[in-house]
Amino acid sequence: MSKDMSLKISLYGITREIVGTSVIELPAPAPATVGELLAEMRKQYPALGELRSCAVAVNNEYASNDQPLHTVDEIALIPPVAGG
Amino acid sequence: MSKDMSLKISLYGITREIVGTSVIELPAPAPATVGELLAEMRKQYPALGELRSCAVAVNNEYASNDQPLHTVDEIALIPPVAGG
Amino acid sequence: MIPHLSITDQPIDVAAALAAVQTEAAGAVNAFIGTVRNQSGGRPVRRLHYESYDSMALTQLGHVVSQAYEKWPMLQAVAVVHRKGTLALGDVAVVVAVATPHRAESFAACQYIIDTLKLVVTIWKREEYEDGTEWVAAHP
Amino acid sequence: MIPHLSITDQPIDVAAALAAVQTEAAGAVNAFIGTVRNQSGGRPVRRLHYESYDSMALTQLGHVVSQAYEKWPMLQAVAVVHRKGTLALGDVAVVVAVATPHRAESFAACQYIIDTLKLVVTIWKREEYEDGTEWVAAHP
Repeated sequence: MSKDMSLKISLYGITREIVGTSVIELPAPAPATVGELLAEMRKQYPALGELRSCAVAVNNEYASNDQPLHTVDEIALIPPVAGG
Repeated sequence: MSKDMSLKISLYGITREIVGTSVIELPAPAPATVGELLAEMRKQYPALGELRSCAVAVNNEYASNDQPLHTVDEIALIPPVAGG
Repeated sequence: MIPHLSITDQPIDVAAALAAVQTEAAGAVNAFIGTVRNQSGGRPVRRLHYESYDSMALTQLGHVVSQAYEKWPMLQAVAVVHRKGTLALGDVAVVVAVATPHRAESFAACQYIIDTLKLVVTIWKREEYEDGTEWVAAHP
Repeated sequence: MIPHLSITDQPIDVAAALAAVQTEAAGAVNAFIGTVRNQSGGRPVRRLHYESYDSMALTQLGHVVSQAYEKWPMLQAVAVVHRKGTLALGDVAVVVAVATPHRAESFAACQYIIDTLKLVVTIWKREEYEDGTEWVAAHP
């Protein structure tokens, strides 16, 4: 896994409000895995750590912490959902 | 309980078909209780005994065998229901 | 709230039954809609006929709904409409709709009402097949 | 039968969702309709806003419905429509409708779908009160 890449992260709901934008770009060297991405985002935006949960989605699927990330992936932070 | 009375019995569904009419009148001396009525009807119409069940309703409520019957009561035979 | 209970020989207006229970206080509506199936126990059905002893059916339906209100005090509204007469395949035979503030109770109360209705409400079903008719559930 | 799944910013046509699942092969339709309540945890609600990550919401909804088809092989049809955008009190937020040949399974499958939808589908709710707004369930 190369870290010589940038990542675009889509933000929804309260994470969009916390970060202040609906898409954030992390320049190279970007986090290589979901776990690293979450750690990096929580470092930059401590309010994310106060949420009940914050998952990461990769290409429309919930991703585990060890899942690698690629520039072409559609990546999103997923705060607690509340549909229905 | 006097038996010097007649009773009108309403018939629905398969009991109407078995008896051949939608109301049957039992002249005095009529059955004095629900249990006696059922026994009398089954004697006159043995096919009623072949049903899965046959209840008696008095004034729109299911009645027990020992309930007395009066001329003014609205009485009906209730074969197995199948609504819904 | 007075429950909306009726037995009708006209086609059932499902939307009206749903509208009858919707309130701003109840976030959850559950509805059961029973329609005429094209088969019964593997036997093709052409159409069916419901016969109703109306006054007793409505009395018993009232009891069923009262029992539901006792079991689920949060119930906000109930509507039950049952069709009678001759129905074609696909026609709506019965609609039960309930409204509650919370979701789980809407499912439980609706299911209780339709299950109990089928046991006590004085409506009889005669199915019509290619080769005859039968009063459903009449014989063991 | 392909399930009818959608997320829309237009008012939900409940009758259309019900019609989408009705077939002559399925005698039982169960529908859950979620509407906007006038209060939340005792706090008066003025209106609410749903935000959706549509592509993921539809992907996850597809998974939920596939799981339901696996659990209840008798399932004949499923429709799920979720509203997004700004909703007034009483507006329909979600409809789940399922059709099965028999009754009990229609209740179970419908409840499974709405319960699971609420856990995994990427839609967020912001409630608006007299004195502010809140993202529902966001914080412990």
